[in-house]
Amino acid sequence: MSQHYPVLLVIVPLLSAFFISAAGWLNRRLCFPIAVAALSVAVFSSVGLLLRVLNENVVLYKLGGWSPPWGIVYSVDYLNGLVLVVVSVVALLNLVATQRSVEQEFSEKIGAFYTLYILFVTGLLGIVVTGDAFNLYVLLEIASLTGYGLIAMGEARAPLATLNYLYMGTIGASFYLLGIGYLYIVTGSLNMADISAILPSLYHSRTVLAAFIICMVGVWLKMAFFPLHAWLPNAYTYAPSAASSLIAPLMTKVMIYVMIRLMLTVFTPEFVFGTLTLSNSVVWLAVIAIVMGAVLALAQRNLKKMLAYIIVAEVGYMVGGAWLGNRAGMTGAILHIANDALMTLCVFLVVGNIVYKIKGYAFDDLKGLFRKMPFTMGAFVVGALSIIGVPPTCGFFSKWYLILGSIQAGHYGFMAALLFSSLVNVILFFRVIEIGYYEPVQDHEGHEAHAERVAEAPLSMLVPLLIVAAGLVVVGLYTGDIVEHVIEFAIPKGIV
Amino acid sequence: MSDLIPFIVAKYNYWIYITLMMIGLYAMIAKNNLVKKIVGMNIFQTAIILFYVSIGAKKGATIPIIEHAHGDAARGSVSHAIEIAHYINPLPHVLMLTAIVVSVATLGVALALAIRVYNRHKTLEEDEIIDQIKGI
Amino acid sequence: MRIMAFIIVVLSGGLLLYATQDFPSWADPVSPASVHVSPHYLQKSMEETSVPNVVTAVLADYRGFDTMFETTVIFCAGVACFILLRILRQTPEDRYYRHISTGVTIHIKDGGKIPDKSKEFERIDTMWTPFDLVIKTVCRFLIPFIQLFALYVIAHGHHSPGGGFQGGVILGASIILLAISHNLRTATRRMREKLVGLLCVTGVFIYAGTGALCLLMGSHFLDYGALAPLLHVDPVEARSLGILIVEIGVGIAVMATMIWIYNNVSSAGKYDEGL
Amino acid sequence: METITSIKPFLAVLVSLCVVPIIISARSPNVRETWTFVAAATKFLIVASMVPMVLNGIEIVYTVAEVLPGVAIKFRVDALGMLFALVSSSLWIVTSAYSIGYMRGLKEHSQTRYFCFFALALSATIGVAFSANLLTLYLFYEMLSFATYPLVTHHQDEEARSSGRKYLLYIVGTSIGFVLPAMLISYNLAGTLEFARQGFLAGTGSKGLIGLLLILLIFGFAKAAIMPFHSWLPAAMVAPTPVSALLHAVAVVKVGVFSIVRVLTGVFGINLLLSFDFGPFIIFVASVTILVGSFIALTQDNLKRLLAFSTIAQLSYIVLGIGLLSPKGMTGGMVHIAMHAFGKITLFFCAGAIFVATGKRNISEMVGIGRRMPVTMAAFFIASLSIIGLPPCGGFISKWYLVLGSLEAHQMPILFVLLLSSLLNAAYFMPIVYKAFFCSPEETMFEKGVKEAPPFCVVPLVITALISMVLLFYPQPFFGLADMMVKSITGG
Repeated sequence: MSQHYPVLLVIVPLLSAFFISAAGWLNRRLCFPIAVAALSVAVFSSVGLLLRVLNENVVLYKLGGWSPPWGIVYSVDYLNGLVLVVVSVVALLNLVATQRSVEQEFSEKIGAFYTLYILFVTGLLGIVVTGDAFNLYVLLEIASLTGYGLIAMGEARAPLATLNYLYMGTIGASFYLLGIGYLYIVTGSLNMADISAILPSLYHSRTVLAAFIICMVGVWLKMAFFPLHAWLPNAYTYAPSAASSLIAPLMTKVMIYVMIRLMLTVFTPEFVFGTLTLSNSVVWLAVIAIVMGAVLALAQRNLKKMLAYIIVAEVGYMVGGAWLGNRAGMTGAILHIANDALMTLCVFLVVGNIVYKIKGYAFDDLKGLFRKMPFTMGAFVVGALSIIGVPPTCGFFSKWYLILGSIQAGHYGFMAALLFSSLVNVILFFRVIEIGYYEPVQDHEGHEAHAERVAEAPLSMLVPLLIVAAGLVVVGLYTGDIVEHVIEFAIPKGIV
Repeated sequence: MSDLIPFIVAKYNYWIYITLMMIGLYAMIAKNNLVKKIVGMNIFQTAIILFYVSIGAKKGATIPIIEHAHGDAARGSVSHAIEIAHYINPLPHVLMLTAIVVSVATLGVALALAIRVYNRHKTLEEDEIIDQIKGI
Repeated sequence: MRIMAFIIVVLSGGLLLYATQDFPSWADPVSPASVHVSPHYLQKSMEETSVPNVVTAVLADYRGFDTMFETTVIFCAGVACFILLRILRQTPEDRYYRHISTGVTIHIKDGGKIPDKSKEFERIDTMWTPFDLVIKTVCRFLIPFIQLFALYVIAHGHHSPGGGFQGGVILGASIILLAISHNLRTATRRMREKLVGLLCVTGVFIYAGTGALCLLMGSHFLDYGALAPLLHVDPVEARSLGILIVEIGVGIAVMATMIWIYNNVSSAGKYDEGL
Repeated sequence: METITSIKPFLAVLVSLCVVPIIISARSPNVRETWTFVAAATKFLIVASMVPMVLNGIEIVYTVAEVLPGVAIKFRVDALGMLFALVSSSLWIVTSAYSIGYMRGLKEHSQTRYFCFFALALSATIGVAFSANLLTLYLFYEMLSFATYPLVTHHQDEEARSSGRKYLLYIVGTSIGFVLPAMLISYNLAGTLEFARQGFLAGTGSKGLIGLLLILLIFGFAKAAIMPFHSWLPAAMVAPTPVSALLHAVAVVKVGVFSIVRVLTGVFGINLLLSFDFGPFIIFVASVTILVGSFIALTQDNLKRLLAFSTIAQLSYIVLGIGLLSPKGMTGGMVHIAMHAFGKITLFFCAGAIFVATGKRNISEMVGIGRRMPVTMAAFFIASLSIIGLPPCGGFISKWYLVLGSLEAHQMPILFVLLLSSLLNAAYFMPIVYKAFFCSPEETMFEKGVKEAPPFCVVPLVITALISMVLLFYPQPFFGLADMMVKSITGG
């Protein structure tokens, strides 16, 4: 069975999506258990796959039995082995945690919602696992379309935000497709490994350069890299809470993975850091992204939008780290994919719990929450500390590598930006914490209500949240192992 | 100058796709009406399809359906007889079948979203919608 | 906005033009794209899959995995349109009925209704316009032929241009034509919403399930050769049949999704008389 | 030097961490406070049980987890760390008793939260004391910052809010803005963060770079309240008095100073500082803080604020001692960690006891209080003698060694600084004591009769005052530990 892990990872959720969809028409109560079962299989196979990768370095799976480059191949190495685990675990935790809020928000269309949810996860897993550049595009579109559907189900302003997301996302995906076309026209291949084997003789071709730039712009659009971020804040803010806590941690992170995959595997580091002289400018773009993300987050008056802008800054972290062109920076970027997914999940789940109980997420709605929801807010504090970068939470360790990378690359602007954003995060989160901590609860007429009673979210929402919060610390403590046994091998030897 | 004309002629398919693509891109950014943007998006995607399909072309070749391939007798010998220059490259066509489907799917979702936006704001002009939102 | 758009267009257009200089000329038979991977398909498809139409062979077999997700994309779009637009629980509202033979309109308040099966009345909305008799008749005459052609296109995809997508779209178009020439209610009476939704799932499931069946038979996912023992043919023939099976799945899925999307978009999720 | 592996230092950190869930779930205040006591006593016993080993020259090492390749969360107990851990863990017991008296006396709200975070803060303090590398130190330093935030802002009113902001801004701002980059730059230079006897940065960087790191690290540990990063400390005095006492006289500020001492000796190394001649710079920074802090203290009327400024000045004595880079000076600085802790905590206890008994905060309202609360004010007097540096109190030893050290280092202006600051100390403490006891009956603001604070408040402050006195005659084991540390880092 273990030889089929790579495909089971994608196929089981896919097939279950069909069952869920059918169950949506026939018996709605079955939707959730099927989804949980499917994602559990996905988690199981992704972990199994990572363990196999630790022994075998690369796991290949030939779909349809055709060898590459003629057929499509799934190729799992250290890099995507790690990301697969992250994606499947985050998706499962979020699924369990948001069961109640999905019931609250979509009683009628629960089947369609879970179908889209599972298909979204399928799309992301497929993007990560594939070794074929075009297959990636198809899965990307699955993830995007389902994402549009999920986001647009939110508040009244969600459809417009989603439509803007759709325009930008379509341009991004189309750019990626065009870039792959450019590669195809000069190499004749769509298999990533095959392309990178053919490319060295073409490093100075204008087409390859253009293909690279177009692919990068496309991927940046999808990951909301400043200044291409305009779609993100509204889309994530107005999305239903179950969707935003799924999409916010995963979509941008998977796109970062795609960028790193393109840089490391398809175009190879020799081309990206050797032939091209772009890295410095891109890191400066990342600096601007971080600073602007932080500053714009400061201007927000509601929690979800603030978090959305923090994501914009975090994207800057990872892009900058990847483009520093040294081992520490790349390690930081890859580590941050995992860490940021977890901490974003943590804070968005908190928002989900708050929305479930309070029906609002503006700063004014948060008054007195420490009394009302102590455990939720405790998890929020842990998530906040991780985003700020306080040891021993995992956010500190990825920041460690990013800063180390910037020092080694002599790029002090990036270091300053990272520190600046950490400090701004302190202000951002403690502003929220202050509201929850000092100000008395107010009922809807603005009178001080009886605040002393604890009114926590239900256990099914709380337990996964607390697991995630504890996970932030545990992952932080195991950073050394993750780096030494996984990430170290995920980065090609060419990068020192 | 004498080189330029053959250069332009030899790659005319690319000029056409670039022109189309830029028309689409311009419409997506500059147009105020949401449906016009969707139209621009479709032009944009069609341009890429055109680009891919034109990659597959070969001078003097025909559609990639192997001739005289029917019946069991033909099967053994056919592999020797196939001259690849006779058939155009099938791969871009396969890819574009996918891309067309994707673009149709995106179009469907985009229109559904536009309907939702219209239901709420009773207009599809972006500036009017923004005025409404700011007014609230 | 226009100036910004212009700048972006000039920049990206410039980049594309710059890159074009290194492109091979149009229809160059020795361009890299034509010599690296694709020759294998042209030369081997017949002996490996027994499908003369190389596009079909690549689509449903060599890159069959892509195609499965392509079908899933369509399915996603269908579900997304449904979840976005469909209004499932409509508040009881006033209904209008038209007596077909006399043209008298009846207005019933507060959720009362005449049974849908009634032949004498038809339900209308406020914007009712008379059907054009010519269009109605022509379409009624045309639709069976369209459907027949669609089935041909699906079935004959191995040997001529065609396949599941094309056939499925044509099949879907026939129902959509019915909805346009008559009205949406007429079409949904033929194809109930639930049926469409389930067909949609079934179609994609046939594809993915075939792949999973190959997996269960002990081979790779979508390796149709593994189906040979089930179908009692040799592995190459099994590939050809496997392609046919998934093409049928694609056809069903595409047809159903097209109808689903049309129904939702044209009636804004209300499933009334539509356009 | 011998090294053994033992889980004891980790246990010492864990004890108060483990007690947190128990405190949260405790049904009654008595159970809760009993557990606090149990944890405090256990912690002290664990720490104390390691003293003999440390005095015999054995280092105790324990690695918790290797969080980054080559950098672990690791504890090492050496003489300096032991000195600090001993001070803070012994004072936790006393403060717990005092907290009970104070919090119950004033019927404060959210006492469970208070005891939880108090325990957390102690964990972090011991963690800092025993950390074997800069990362571990940073970890517990940050943990302490966030654990003390709810304590500082205990009252949850507007004043607490703005003080809390200031507190975080200074403490976290400097640690992220200065310490973090400095730590990474040093890691990049040396490839390790492990504290070494001669400093792990020795022989790695140019003078300019090392100087930059020095500035970043000295000012980065803003808990040491070196000017200009001192103003959080007076602001943090809004906290309940036991918090001010333990955290802002012992744990928090001492953690800052301890970190600076640790960094100067373990990261840079005495020889490196000597060879680049950075001593005068450190001395200058410390002297400015001492003098300015003392002058500001003179102008304060609020007793706790006065004590805060006095603390700012006294902390810099320790930095000054290390900055002298001479054995005697360093010994004086390290011993001052203990001496000042016992003296200052007594003063804070007194301030708190006065507040509990009479509700007065300002010095101008305390005329004649010596007659009302003679025990408290006697303790106050003893402790202020210790702070000023006069016999019969322990403060005399440290100040004496600082004087010797500055002679040894040939830094004559320092003698003047020490003299002036002692005079200033006397000038702001003695009038309080004088007015408390020696005022005419008409001037006194209190009714006749002795009325002390609750015994839970008074007993601890008497104990600490007595210890302050005993320390002059029997300064062990603190003096021995400091002496050992200095010998080991100077190679003597």
